Amino acid sequence: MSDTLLDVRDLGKRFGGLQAVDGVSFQVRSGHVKSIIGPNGAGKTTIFNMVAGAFPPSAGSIMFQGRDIASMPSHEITRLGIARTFQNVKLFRGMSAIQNVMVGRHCRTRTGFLGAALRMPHAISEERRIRAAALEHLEFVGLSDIAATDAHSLAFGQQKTLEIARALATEPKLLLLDEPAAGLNTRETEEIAQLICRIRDTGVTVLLVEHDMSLVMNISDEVMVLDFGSKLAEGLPREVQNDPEVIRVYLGAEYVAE
Amino acid sequence: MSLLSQIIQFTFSGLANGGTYILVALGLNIIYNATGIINFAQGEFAVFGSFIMITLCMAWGIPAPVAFPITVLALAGIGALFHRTAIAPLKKPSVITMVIITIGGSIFMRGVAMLIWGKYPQRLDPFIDAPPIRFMDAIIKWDTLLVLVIVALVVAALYWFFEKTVTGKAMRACAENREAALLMGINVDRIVLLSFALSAALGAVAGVVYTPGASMEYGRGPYFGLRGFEVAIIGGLGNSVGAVLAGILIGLFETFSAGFLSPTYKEAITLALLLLVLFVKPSGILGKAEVARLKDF
Amino acid sequence: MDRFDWKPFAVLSVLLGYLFVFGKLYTLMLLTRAGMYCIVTIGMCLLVGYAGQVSIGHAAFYAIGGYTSAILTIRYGVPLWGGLVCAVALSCAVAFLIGIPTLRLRGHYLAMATLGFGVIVYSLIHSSIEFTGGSSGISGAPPLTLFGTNLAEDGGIFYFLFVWINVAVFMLLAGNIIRSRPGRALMSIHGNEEAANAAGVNTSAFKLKVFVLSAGMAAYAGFLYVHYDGFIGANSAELMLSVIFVAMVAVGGMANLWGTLCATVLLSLLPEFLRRTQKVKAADLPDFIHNSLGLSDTQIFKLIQKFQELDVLIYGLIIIVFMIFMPQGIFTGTADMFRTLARRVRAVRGKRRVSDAS
Amino acid sequence: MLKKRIITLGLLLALAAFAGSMVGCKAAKQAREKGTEAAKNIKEKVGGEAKGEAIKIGAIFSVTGKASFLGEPEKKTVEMLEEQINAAGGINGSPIDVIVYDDEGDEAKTQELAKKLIFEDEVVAIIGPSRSGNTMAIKDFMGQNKTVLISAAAAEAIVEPLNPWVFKTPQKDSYVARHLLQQMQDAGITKIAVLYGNEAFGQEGLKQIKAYAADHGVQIAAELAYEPAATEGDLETLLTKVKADASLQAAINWTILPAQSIVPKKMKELGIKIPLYQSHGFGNIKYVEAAGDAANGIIFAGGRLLVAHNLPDGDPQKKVLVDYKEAYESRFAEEVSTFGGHAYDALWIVVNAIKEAGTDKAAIRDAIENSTFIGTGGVFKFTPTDHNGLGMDSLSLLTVKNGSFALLEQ
Repeated sequence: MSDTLLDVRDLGKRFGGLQAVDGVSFQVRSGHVKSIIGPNGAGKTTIFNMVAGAFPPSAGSIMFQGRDIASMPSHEITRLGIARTFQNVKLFRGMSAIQNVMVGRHCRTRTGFLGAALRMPHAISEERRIRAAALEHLEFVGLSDIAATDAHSLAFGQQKTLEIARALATEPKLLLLDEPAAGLNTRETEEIAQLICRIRDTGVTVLLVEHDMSLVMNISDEVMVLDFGSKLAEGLPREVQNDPEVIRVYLGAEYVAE
Repeated sequence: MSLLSQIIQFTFSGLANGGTYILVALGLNIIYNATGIINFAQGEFAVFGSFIMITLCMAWGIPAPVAFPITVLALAGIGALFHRTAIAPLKKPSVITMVIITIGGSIFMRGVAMLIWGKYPQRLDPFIDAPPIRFMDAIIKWDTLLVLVIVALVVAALYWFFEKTVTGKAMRACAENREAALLMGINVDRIVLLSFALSAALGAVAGVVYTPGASMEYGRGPYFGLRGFEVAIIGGLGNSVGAVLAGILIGLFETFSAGFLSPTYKEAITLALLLLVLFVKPSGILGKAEVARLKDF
Repeated sequence: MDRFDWKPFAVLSVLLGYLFVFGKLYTLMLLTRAGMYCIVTIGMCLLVGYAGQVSIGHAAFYAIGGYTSAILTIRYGVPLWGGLVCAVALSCAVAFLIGIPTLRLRGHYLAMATLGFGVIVYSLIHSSIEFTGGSSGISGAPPLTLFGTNLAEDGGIFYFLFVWINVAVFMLLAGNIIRSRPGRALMSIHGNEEAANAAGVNTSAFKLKVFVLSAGMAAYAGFLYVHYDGFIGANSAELMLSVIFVAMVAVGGMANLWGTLCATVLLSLLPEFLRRTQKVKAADLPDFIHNSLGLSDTQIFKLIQKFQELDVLIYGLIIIVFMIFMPQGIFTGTADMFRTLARRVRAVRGKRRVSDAS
Repeated sequence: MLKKRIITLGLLLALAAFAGSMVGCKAAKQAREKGTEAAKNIKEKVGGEAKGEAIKIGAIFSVTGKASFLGEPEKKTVEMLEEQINAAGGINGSPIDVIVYDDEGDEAKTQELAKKLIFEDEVVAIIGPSRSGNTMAIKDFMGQNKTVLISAAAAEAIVEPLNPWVFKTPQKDSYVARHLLQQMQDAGITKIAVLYGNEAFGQEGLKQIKAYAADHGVQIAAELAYEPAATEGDLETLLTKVKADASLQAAINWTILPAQSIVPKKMKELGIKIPLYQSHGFGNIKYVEAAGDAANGIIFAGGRLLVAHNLPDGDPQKKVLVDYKEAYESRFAEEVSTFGGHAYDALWIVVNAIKEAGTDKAAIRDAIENSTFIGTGGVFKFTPTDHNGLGMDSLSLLTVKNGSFALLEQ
């Protein structure tokens, strides 16, 4: 139990009349890559949003390193060590690639308005450290050559990678990736897979929502399947792949009958 | 004059004011639904409508029933022109750009109104020149009743337009989901143009119903605009039923607070009401929270 | 890119030095007022341009600053620096209280709420006759003195210098802010609030901070205003002034400090340019105009009057034209224009060379 | 390292520029002073005396903006007078140059323009502004810079407390209030409602009525303010309150806003029968026209300009009033208003003082303080303590008869 990083219990979310997530429980273990899969509208992103603090759950608890983060504001959750990316990329308009990553350093730095305005010595040295760290993260994801380019003029694949770099800059213990391969071609998907593995190798735990099955099955240590807001199956990739219920949901009832 | 007759008197002048606000707010809503823009020049449409009506009736001696439709058509044209010259050339405007540009439009139109109609208030004769109705001690002008009828008719006509006609339905579809409407083959650009024309025409009606027996001056636009915003927001941006209810509410609230409290702080009091609604329920009295979340950018 | 850029400051100091020595007094007075507006708009630029939070009510803070200091120094004999501290503190406190609920709103809702706040403050100032003097305003505020010199003396050339040194300092500080951690936080809020939150930025706190900061700067400008003129009236809280402040930031190109500075100076001088026509008198017009148009003095007077009133109209027009044709702002916009022009010229020359060669 | 050096350099440059400009400023100031001296020398050499050199008089009026109905006739009047005076040979042979600026009713603008007039145009005196608020904005400033200001605005606060450099031509508000209250006392009215526009003029009016009401045995039962932007509906609401109190015997409406025409109309509509009194702000025939029938019977106190032709021939003001009225009306094809008259008086007072004392600012001030002048507003008798110079008799009770102004027959 000691290496359980995230412990979600009976999580539920209701939007008006719609029960988007209904009593889902799962754990993420330190150093693992865990994937959540399921058809569209199964509640994957909703779970992500609750873990990341975008909105509070209607029911249940989310324990991160033994602390309940269920109704914490999202910037505090980020500071505790959970970072995320978005399904449809959300970079900062009008800022360069490196500036985007530098924003990620925000929660690990302290300079305020006064210090910045007066260019206090500590502010200057901190600024230097932020820049160096941001460059390192860009290098890590392989984008150091486009550091000064405006983020919105990057290619789509680069934008997705940049968003991961920004998330990494917050020094997360747990990284939530929301469909990192969506909209990418095979080569780019392969690169993302490698990147995720390298991230895991640095000791960061990854929670992944993804539609691309080969990606999920290749890199996951554990997979959870959602359908209509509740958990359908959970286990090693191979076990889940052979689960008749999962096959029914994914491939249709007739395949099971065969 | 007993308290009761005072209440009756206040109720009627409140309703008459409220009717004008409703029309301005409905105009705001139509443009908001079609484009997501709040048109800060909406009040100027009312001023123009009123002035054109005054010119037609008082200077040219055209009878009111004829002048009225001419005014409305003229304003529809001005609305379309406003869209074509100030709004359409923008590709991907931000909220701030739109706010500034419509404010610029409102300043410009105010300048034009001052140039054409001068700085002194202008008068419009009452539509119905008959002795007013006396009810207890309260005096109710025929024009007030006429205004209420016109407002009710316009609201009904709008309802019919949006529910029953193809164009109206297309406009609603546009409001719901622009991309989808585009895919359905609806000419979104034309719908937006139409919504500006319609909204300006509503502004014209607002200006016309405000003026009989009263007067209009070039600087009144921001006042109409401000009341229109209050009503639109309290009713829930884009929500027509809400606008009607909020219009009545604001009209009455305004008159009663002026009548029984102090008229000096009337402005502050009504605006404080607006702030209260914004802070407690920004989606307005009838709006749904999710709608507000989706619509703001 | 993120390096301190000293060039505009050098240009500014040379320009100011030149104006200070050779500028006409009236020009300096207009520029003094423009400088006060600059202090407001630099704060607004951080709030509206960088953090993306519209406020159509900032004249209220400007007025609160001015009135607070005026009332304290005139009625209660508080020294000037005390007036300054109270003015800025009160304005910041009001901004803090009003900011907490207001800044939860976005887009048009935020615009409407700040507008409502501005109009309420105006109406309170205007109606509280005993306290604020109503529409007669308050006069008799002591002039600003520094090291024993009355800055407002001699029409206020030293005030001009003082205000503009202030502007330069604020430009420097604001520039420092946007080039570092808090500045990036503001820009990230404008870029995408949800993502900013996810990246660890406490967006509501930063919005509130920058709102309070800009309110404090507006109050400081109001303080400078009241001890320059010795007078403050309800006009200083008017809706139109708030609108003009936002327009200045927008015309400057939103997230662009130097653009905002230029736009502020240009837009505050604009009515003055438009007024140049006003000195024309009917009698000054050459006779042939009277004869050829067959108009009487009165008619000509009216005609001239009409054209003089065009300034409102032209003001509106300029705002629209800028927003349509230079949405990127006066600075970048002009630079882009020159670049395209240069490219065209080069292209034409290139063609000519080609045709010459053939 | 480089960054640090650049910053230091930039700061040094700024400092240097600052120091340089400080030095430059002194030099420039000296140059300016020398320049004017040189110009004076040249003038003296060329013309012997400064003969033919125009005497500059400044004027600030609200020609556009909310108070344009004040500033417009004032500007026209001043321009007309300038021509007349110059055609008649100017002041002792020197033409006058009246520099008219428009403050748009904005106080900050008034400040700028006053500075411009004093420091750049170097005028010998200023007339205007049109509005009380704008006048108050520069009252202290004029004293600090020792230049005469003759305001065309009414509020008592302009001359009380006294500023040695500030005068005004319109009759005092208190005179108007006392005239009206006296009339009420004579008519046996004891209980009234006061309506007033919530702007400088109206607020000042209320103050004066309150100050003198008790002396005339009049009780103010209701004080009803309305905003400058008040709509017809707002006024209807207010008047409903007047109607609700049956014990009221009269109402005063004190404002310069269009409400002066709306209030009588609404009273007629609501069937309120008590007499309506208005302030001297009603002295513009346009308000009578806008009110239509309802204007008949309104009592107000105003200058005699409005009834110039009806005055008895022995009236000392008659000639001045008729001349001005006819000149103005024939030239501008519109009816004269008392506001233009205030500017008329102001300019003539300055011109007379210059005639007597020359162009020295202090001499002009002293000359005005000891002058008498028969103007449109009345017979002015200025003293060092009375900077308005008018008495109660400068006003008459007027009324509206068949759509035009008439003397109220007692």
